[in-house]
Amino acid sequence: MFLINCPYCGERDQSEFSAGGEAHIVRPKQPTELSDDQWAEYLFMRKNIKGVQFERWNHAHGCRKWFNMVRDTSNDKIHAVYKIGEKPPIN
Amino acid sequence: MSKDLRIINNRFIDQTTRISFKFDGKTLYGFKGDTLASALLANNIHLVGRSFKYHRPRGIMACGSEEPNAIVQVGNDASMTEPNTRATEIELYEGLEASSQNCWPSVNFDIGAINNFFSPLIPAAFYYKTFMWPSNFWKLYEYFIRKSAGLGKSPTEPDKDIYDHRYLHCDVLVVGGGISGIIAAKIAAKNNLNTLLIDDKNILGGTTLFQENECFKINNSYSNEWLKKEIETLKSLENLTIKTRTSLAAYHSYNYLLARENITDHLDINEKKDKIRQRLWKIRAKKVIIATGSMERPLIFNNNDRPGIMLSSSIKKYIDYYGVKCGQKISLFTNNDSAYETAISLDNSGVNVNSVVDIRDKTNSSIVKQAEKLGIKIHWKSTIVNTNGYKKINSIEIMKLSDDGAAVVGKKIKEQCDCLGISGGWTPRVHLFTQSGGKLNFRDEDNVFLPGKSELDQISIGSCNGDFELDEIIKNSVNSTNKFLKVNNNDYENLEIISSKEIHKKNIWLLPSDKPLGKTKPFLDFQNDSTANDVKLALREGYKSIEHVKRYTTTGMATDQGKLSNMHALGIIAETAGVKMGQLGTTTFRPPYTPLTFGTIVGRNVGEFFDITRKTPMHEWHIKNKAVFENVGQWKRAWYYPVDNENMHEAVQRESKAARDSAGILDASTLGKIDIQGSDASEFLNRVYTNAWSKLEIGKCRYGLMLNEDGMVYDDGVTTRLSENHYLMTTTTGGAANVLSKLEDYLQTEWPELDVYLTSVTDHYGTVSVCGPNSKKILSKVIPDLDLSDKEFPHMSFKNALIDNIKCRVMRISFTGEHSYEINIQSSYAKSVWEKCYEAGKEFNITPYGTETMHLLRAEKGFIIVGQDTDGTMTPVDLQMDWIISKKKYDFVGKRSLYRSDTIREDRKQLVGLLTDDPKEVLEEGAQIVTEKNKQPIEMLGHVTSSYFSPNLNKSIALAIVKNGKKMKGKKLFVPMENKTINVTITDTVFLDKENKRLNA
Amino acid sequence: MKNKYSIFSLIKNAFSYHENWQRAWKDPEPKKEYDAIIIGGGGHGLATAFYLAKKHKMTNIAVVEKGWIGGGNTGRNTTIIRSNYLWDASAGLYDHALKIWENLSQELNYNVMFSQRGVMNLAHNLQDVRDLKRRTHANRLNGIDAVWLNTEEVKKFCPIINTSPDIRYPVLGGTLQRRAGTARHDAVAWGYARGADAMGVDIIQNCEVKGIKRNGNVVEGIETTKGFIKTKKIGVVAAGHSSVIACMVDLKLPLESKPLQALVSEPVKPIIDTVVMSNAVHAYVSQSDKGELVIGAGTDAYVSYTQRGSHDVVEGTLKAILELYPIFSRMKMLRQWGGIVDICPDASPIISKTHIKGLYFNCGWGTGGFKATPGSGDLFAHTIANDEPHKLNADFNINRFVSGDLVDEHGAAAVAH
Amino acid sequence: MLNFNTPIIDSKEYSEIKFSKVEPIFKINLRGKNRDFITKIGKELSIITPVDPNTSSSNEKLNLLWLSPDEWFLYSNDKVDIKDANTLEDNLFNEISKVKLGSVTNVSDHWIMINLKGTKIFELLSAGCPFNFNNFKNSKGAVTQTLLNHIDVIIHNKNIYDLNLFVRRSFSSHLWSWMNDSVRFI
Repeated sequence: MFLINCPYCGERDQSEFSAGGEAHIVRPKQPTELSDDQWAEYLFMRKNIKGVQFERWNHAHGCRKWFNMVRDTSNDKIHAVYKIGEKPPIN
Repeated sequence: MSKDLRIINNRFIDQTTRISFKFDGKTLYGFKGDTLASALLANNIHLVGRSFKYHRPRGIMACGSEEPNAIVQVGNDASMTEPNTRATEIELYEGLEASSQNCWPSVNFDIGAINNFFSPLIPAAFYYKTFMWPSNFWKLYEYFIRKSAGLGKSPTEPDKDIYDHRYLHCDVLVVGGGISGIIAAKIAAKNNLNTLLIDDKNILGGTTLFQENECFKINNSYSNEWLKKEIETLKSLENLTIKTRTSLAAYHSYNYLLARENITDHLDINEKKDKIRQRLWKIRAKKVIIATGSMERPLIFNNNDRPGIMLSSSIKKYIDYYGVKCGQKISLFTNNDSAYETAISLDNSGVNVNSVVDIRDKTNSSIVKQAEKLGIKIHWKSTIVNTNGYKKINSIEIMKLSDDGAAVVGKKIKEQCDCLGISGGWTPRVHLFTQSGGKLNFRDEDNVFLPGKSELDQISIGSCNGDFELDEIIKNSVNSTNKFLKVNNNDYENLEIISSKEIHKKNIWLLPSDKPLGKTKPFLDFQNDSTANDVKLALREGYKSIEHVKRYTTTGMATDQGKLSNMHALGIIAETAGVKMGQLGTTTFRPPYTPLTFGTIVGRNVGEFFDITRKTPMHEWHIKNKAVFENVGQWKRAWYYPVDNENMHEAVQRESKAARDSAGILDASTLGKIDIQGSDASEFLNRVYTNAWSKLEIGKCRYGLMLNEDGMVYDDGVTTRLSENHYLMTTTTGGAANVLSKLEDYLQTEWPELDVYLTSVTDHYGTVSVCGPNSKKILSKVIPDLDLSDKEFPHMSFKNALIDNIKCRVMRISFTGEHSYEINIQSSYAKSVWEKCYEAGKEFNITPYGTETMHLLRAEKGFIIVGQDTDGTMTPVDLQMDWIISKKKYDFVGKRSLYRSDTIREDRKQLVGLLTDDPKEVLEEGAQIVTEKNKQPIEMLGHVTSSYFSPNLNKSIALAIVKNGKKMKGKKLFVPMENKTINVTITDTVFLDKENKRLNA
Repeated sequence: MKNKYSIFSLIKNAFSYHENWQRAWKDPEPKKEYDAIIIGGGGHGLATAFYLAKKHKMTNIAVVEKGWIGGGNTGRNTTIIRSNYLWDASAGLYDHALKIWENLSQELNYNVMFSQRGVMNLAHNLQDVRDLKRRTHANRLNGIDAVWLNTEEVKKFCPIINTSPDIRYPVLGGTLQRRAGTARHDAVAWGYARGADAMGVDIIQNCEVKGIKRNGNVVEGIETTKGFIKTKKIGVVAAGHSSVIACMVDLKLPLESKPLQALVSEPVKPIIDTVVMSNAVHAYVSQSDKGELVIGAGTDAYVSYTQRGSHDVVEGTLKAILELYPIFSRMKMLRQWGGIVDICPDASPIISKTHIKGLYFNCGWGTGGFKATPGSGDLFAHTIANDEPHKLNADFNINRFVSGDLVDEHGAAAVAH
Repeated sequence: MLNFNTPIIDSKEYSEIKFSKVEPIFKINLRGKNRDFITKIGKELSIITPVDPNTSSSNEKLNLLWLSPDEWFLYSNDKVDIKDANTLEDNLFNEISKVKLGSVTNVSDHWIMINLKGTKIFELLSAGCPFNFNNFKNSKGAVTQTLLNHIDVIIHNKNIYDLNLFVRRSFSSHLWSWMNDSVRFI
């Protein structure tokens, strides 16, 4: 069980959180302008990185805030968490 | 018990309290403090089980969790019996009943032993090479294989015991209460760190506790006496919690650890009742100190598995701790110094030690000198080439080793004995360290894997970190702990430590015999019966990687998880393959460290607490009125209300009729309700629903459909505009939580610019839904001062009202097609309002109806239920609900997906109505629909999603999704059942009151 | 040709103390060039190679494996085999596999212990009943054996299930496929490896792929830890690591690799002789021939390549096991482990060409890949050999995620094993 | 007159632990982002709006709990007359929601409040709650939202060994019986 540092509430047990997948996939502002391929890219295609990945988490059973996490998927080490809209502290 | 095997030794067991127990039906006696194993040995019982494959006689070999052989069935009560329990870990208690496993009719005479005779035919993995003919016979072969496999027996009745969980957060967790763990815990606690020390034994101290030997002294007293004082001071420290009988089961990432505390297993049978049997501690530690010690290795030689062959250190513990002699004429076999400690202990206790067989050329460490002084005979540079005795060892055959150790030379000496202690050196218990993801390093001089790099805040100290000598153990434990905790404890400075030093080391993984290897049985994994030959066979056949060898030979996969066998297996693999063990690496140790009872892992999440039960404010009323309940998610919803002996069908027919003919009342409290406020509320709704909301007047309600971004229907419900910037959204019962978090997600991450706030009010309101032609009359009685005229209060609108000056919201909306009202009031008053409506409705025969009737009524009107009539592959267009997709809106969630090449296809599966040719015939929900009779396989056009007998139309009706159904109205199709085919016709989805007259009736 | 395995060969070898068994497969160094290379030495990859050689006579091919063959999900799954899937496409795919399973031991001359002890899926709420009945009917019409059992029949078929109406989510019935069952996972990998090796296929272990060389839009070979290997056709069967390989050619797949955990109990005498699955309460259990209860747990929601999952998942699974089998409370967990499962949004696999010439992907099997091993290998071999999908895997192309023509098995098999 | 029903109808006393059902008090959920909102509720309620995570502020009548950067939870100490409750709710609504400063939502019956007293209450919580109470238990006024026996709860550390626990009404009877079952093993 991870120990996740919610950027708002502090360190909490993983069971209070829910994972939201890859981060920084912005919903297209003008979907109708997109080709089927471009739309599929947004809907389904994922980097699914082995290594340092940027992802979304939600403190579902706490403050209910979504935030971003930098985590190494090859060893589950969490490098950083940051609020939605903030720049990633690492890149 | 046979007296001559007990010596007076009251230090750790209470030889004044006799305890009676049963083994294989025979009543025996032991003392308080004994384990089952020590008590059996005291009764001169070594043979306790049969091996897995060859059913060879096997005896007690060790004294702890590494025991491979002495695994027994405890208890014979169908609900309380426990299979595969280690006799070495069972503390003896009054009333204990245990029996040997995997043997029939008895451990002394076991039919299965015939396998041993056939053993040449059944080498490792033989089963992959045979049982293939005739091809359909595997089922039969398997039946017999399954019968002969397996060890103990599963209980056949539910467990009566209770298990529990506890979360615990500490600064420092110390695992292992041996000398290093005690030192570490003391240092941590004395520095005001909130510390937890756990040990799986019933008392602290580890092996030093009974180490009373001239060669191991601290400040001039025996190491055990020094340690006892340490333990005393430990008990007085306040930041320290000590838990004995608590074993670390799993070490997960982020220093999350699971420990099992045994609370009642050692208690007398009649003291166990109504107590927690085992508690699982879920520990979150800032820092972890592993001090789990090490295990003695066996030696691998021909017939090294006979009862009476034991680990040398275990023989020492049985005599020094339990006061039990494992034999009268004991021989020892070793490649290192520790066997001499055993020899000395035995000698001190007056047990005759035949000799020590030592594979080393000669050594003169102080401990060996002491043994020689005592006149103990030593066979240097020798090995045991064979052992004799079927159910108990009776002699060993000794030969000299060649200089390279690869062969034996000279003549064979036979030596009588009734017990053989073997010592192949020591293996650090690095299991927890590797579980936590740490990497191991290999130390060549004594062939051990040691903790290396770790991502976590942890260290290993003591012999689990490769320190095997008293002075090193203390010195390094202190230094590492100080460094690790960044403290400077000086309690242990200038201790005067005497410790015998091992000078010569020699290791031979597979000891030679005078017979060719093929003719010998040098066992590696005693429980799974895999020998060195099996490992070599695997390598010969190309199963090279450790994991392949392990899986092919099953070495290390028994209930001891290879604690004793892994190192030798690796050694022999490395030797045979000619690689260094360091490069070979090791197999991964997986949790749990020792097998963990399911009940302990589950704790009290059983029965009533298996899952949460959610109840509506009217729940008690439903119970009083005999409602049958349906599980909807975690909710209990009234399903139907049988009167007298009605079955479900009868009840539902009655309820449905009453609702249309006069009045019905439904508990709709479970629907999700979300309070939406903010200046952008309307814009928000425009984005999350498919239809337009900006123009919805204040006080009006509107049905909305919500899609996933993939364009598929996700949820639906009625949303009401309470004021300019204030809406109340309702969702499906099952969807409530997901919809709210999905909406929050969009607000927080995609549209932070929107000024909108969401608050769940699902539980705040109870919802009473009154429907039917008389609903208006009933409501006017309940809320007299509310103008219910169609003009003032038309369909799809809402009013604020007061019932006995409790605020409530009344919506005039309908899921049944009837004239109906929903009263939303604070939950605390909902039951009361429900009763009020029920009273007021009595004169109109108001009838409470449940979810089944609700489903039937809405089906008559062709209203969908998301999740029943949709399955995540249906678009609004597929549902023939094109009308609800706003053409004007530029975008909404899921819109783009509706225009993909597949989603715009004309011939997708679409929602239609179905009528059976025989109006009495009710279709089965889930039944498939085809174009032709009696053909198979055949393309399926779709399936029946909802189906009922409508009492109001007096015929069977159904909703279905059918390929290209839109264009097929009037078409005849077939529903093939197992035994018959039903003729159906595709119709419109609305079966009743197409003109919606009843809404205003 | 390899010596045949049989009771006779066992007897014969017994006389020479089993000193003369042949190697099941050699460990060759890679050649400079192959006609095709399979990346990934799991069951699917080895089966692909086997059928390429056997059916399509492509014997100058290699399987390259980063670690040891069968060490990924093949050696980590709960070995459930069934074909009672909802959609026609899935039913076709999985039943094709099941038919091969039925004679696989003979085809490979390696006993994979395919045991048709039946797989039963339980329903615990009304929607479960609708969904499972829908599946049962669909299976029947697809020619796949499936019967609906009411609660009493469920109890009769597997007496140790707690079918009391008073439990939190009572058993309302179930669907049974008798032809379904389990097999010995390691034997599948080893049997295919031995068979492929016998036809000349090179099985190269401890050989990690570092890159894929392309000329424009055409593959030319792979860079590995054992050097460059030339080839015109590359079949990627890397399961959890598919995205890692795809990344080498800047290809994004609709996959997420998540931890899936499983566990076994200590071995006991036979107590359950079938496979019971319950999606609603997340309990999947069977008993191995060795006597261990084999229990499949769920997946975690996050991406991870660590082969470890969270304890809550294991606790949740055993909670469900004890709800349905209260008699197992005193059984002990012997071992728990995790695999990395690559999951598609529609819970169906991808067996497909890509826009890159000569590059093929077989992935997205999620939690249910083992049962498909022989069929997957056969169809993927066909796709590679003909540069054209077989009709049975035509629907499982990558393009479905663009068109929206998904094979959505979520309703039917959210956590199927 | 409508009568009042609550799913938890009794109080339970054990050695060193006491659970009490609580008189109907009123509870309001407040949401808003900007400064004006924060100052406005402070003014309306004559209470300092807690802006630090996991904290609260109280006066003799009211408690205001931080739930998230844009969400607060207000509850009264004692039973409040329904009329006063309505007026207070309406005032807040008009002063905040109407003027687009944020949202004001009555959640009096959404949450059930259970009071826990006694020196063993944290052991009870640790039987089903992953939250680390080591510091929490000594800091008066601390607030946490977490899980207890898999159920969402808000816990307000009113006083030393005196907690107010809030649970959604539909979950409350289940949690209540779990708590009473758990006490047996403390």
